[in-house]
Amino acid sequence: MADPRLEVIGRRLAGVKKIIAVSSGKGGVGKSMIATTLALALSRRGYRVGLLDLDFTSPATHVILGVEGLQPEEEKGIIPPVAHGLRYMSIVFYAVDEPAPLRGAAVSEAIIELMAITRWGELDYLVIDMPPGIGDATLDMIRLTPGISFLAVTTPSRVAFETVRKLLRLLRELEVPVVGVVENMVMNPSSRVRSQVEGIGIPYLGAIVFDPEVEEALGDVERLMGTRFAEAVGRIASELSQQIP
Amino acid sequence: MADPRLEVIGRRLAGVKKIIAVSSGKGGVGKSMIATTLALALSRRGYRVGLLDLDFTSPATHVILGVEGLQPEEEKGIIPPVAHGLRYMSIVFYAVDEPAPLRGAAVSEAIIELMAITRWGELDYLVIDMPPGIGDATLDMIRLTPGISFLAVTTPSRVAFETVRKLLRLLRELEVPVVGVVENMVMNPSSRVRSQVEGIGIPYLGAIVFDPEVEEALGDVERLMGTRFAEAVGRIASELSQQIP
Amino acid sequence: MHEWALAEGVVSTATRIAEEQELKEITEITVRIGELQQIDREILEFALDQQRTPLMRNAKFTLESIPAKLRCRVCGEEWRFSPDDLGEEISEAIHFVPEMAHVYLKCPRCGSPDFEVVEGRGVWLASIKGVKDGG
Amino acid sequence: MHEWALAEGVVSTATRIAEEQELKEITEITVRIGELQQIDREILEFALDQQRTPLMRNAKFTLESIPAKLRCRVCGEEWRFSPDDLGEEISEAIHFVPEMAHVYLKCPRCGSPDFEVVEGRGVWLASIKGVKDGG
Ligand SMILES: Nc1ncnc2c1ncn2[C@@H]1O[C@H](COP(=O)(O)OP(=O)(O)O)[C@@H](O)[C@H]1O
Ligand SMILES: Nc1ncnc2c1ncn2[C@@H]1O[C@H](COP(=O)(O)OP(=O)(O)O)[C@@H](O)[C@H]1O
Ligand SMILES: [Mg+2]
Ligand SMILES: [Mg+2]
Ligand SMILES: [Mg+2]
Ligand SMILES: [Mg+2]
Ligand code: NI
Ligand code: NI
Ligand SMILES: [Zn+2]
Ligand SMILES: [Zn+2]
Repeated sequence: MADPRLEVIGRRLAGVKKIIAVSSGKGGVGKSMIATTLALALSRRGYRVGLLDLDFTSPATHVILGVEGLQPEEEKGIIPPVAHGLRYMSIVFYAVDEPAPLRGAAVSEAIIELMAITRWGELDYLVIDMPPGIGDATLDMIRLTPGISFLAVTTPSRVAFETVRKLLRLLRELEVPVVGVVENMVMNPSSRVRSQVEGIGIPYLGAIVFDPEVEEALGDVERLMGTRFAEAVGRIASELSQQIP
Repeated sequence: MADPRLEVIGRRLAGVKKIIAVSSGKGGVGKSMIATTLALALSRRGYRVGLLDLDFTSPATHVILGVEGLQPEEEKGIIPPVAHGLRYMSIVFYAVDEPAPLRGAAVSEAIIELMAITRWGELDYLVIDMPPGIGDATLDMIRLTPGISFLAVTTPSRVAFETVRKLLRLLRELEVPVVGVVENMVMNPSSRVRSQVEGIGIPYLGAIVFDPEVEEALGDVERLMGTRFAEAVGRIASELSQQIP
Repeated sequence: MHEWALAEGVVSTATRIAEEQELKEITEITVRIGELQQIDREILEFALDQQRTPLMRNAKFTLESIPAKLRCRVCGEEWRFSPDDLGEEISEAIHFVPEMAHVYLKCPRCGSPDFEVVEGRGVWLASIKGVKDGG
Repeated sequence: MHEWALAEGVVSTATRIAEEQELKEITEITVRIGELQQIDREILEFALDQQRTPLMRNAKFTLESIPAKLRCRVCGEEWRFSPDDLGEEISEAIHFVPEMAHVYLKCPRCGSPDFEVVEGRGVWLASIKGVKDGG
């Protein structure tokens, strides 16, 4: 018995130039905020951008984007709806706001299903908001999307950076490209994380300040894009888009 | 074929009066900090306390406790080593500081194994530091430990509270007791979370301020227990221990 | 009609396997359809037919339905999935992402969402028959 | 000697099943040992023997070893686990928590830690034989 889904995932992503998985060993470091804002920032720089929320047990990008009532179109697969200029895909289209008690095996199946049926079309960037940790979602994306690269998010905290260091080590061993590390929620600037990141030979993409306005801007994209947070993410977007023009 | 491990888990926990799983739909809300500090606070109030770190892909309690070189003893199973007065069990005893790329199914197996072989002995409290989300670890602990109750951690953020609300809904549907909700990292006091929690009929155990000293106290238990953070957690410990004397 | 996307997978998997086995013609393709996903058989057949490659020009598509069997991890109960009493939206959700079963279905005995799909998930290429190259 | 804890599980599972089947005596208990866990057979046998209940006073314990077969999810490679070249600490880790295999072992072909343990994990109660109550 062969699983026909595995055969078409590559084809679904054939029109996507660059896949960036926003990831961290740790939860709560700002992956969802950064993934969403990065996607928006790239889109506003004229690129065609998709945003895929793969954090099935605690999806957050729909809250950040403030979207409701969106549904994919069904046409030879499913076509992601457009939200604030992004081709957007999230499990909330199906789980609505019910709890999603999914074991890893179910997460894995659901990811494969979505990757097999979603037609992204032509994109310059597909930004993926990953769940925390190194589990089914991370291992599946590495396995199923050979062109993927990772953007790792940490905070200045030692507990956060420790887990990110482990993620980076794993990615290096597997020869998965890492576009760089972002240090988020910085309150007291320090070069500790930067020097550790550079010490292991990975680009440090910048620090993002802790910005109390972020909370108020949840669900309001215009307001979000006016924050200092978005400004900092925008600089990272510019840098990334120079790497891959 | 029968799995002999499932038969003894109940017996391993027979001497434990109360099991508290510190949990959240979300990562980075302070589960590990609160679980560790709560365990220490209960211990200093004279209770016999165990601490079990079940966040296998990003364990953090050993960093918070500042323990190194500990190993369980092997005697008719494994006996957790004592760390700062706590009977302490973590996957880092086996994974050391290597990345642990575990799918959910492997997490589940490892949890069952640890629960089957760890001899906790007599405890007043077993505090469990859970991984984020509603996945294998949460479902297994609900399934395998009928006496478990949950303490849910949120931050004031809407993205955090949304995922906690889903966790609470699931626990209610499954009739799993919830000792209450803790609101962590509060910067601007507000009653929004409190009233929502009380609105769904769950005890609000209190707010913990965002305390910049926490980061400096990582790995230094004496210093940690002197912070405002620990003071707030101590009040929650006192309240909980009145519920279950 | 997202069945098209799954059919596409079946056709390209069959093609790859035929090449590996050096078949010059595929005569039969057997597809197993798990009932959890509530695939529309006719649409799937249509999609398969439309996507035939020259190699499978005359192939017969045989579709087998596999009932969805679920087993509770908490209490051990086994039961069959029946889509009858689900609303339109829930049916749709499970149709696209069968794991949404864990969001909307519960064990009929103990109420847990912690069950396994023992059988009857997904669309599978069960087997192909064909004529060997040079044979 | 954490084998004691696993043996305890075997003995109490056998007891439960014997009660369910209304056996008045257990004559044989067959235990399957996955080699991934590197269980010490003699210690396990000793632990089983020490924990005999009256119901299994004369039971024979049959221990079967199952080689550990691993399969890579990335490249499909299948291989056998061999503990030979692992250090003491790594062996110990896998002995207590077999999933530590994903931390320390890699696919010999592609280097991935993303493999399945197809066979040979854990200690299982394979079967019991006995004499029926009133039989
Ligand atoms: N730079 C920042 N300044 C202030 N708050 C932030 C910042 N980055 C993230 N947050 C907040 O932190 C919390 C966690 O962010 P989130 O993106 O959900 O993390 P993750 O996806 O890693 O779990 C959210 O409440 C979010 O609004
Ligand atoms: N009340 C607090 N004040 C300041 N920092 C905190 C507080 N609670 C937690 N932290 C910090 O927040 C980060 C996440 O905490 P952690 O306990 O690891 O969260 P989780 O276990 O939920 O992922 C850590 O860097 C921790 O030191
Ligand atoms: Mg997130
Ligand atoms: Mg934690
Ligand atoms: Mg439809
Ligand atoms: Mg030993
Ligand atoms: Ni369809
Ligand atoms: Ni042992
Ligand atoms: Zn059940
Ligand atoms: Zn491999």
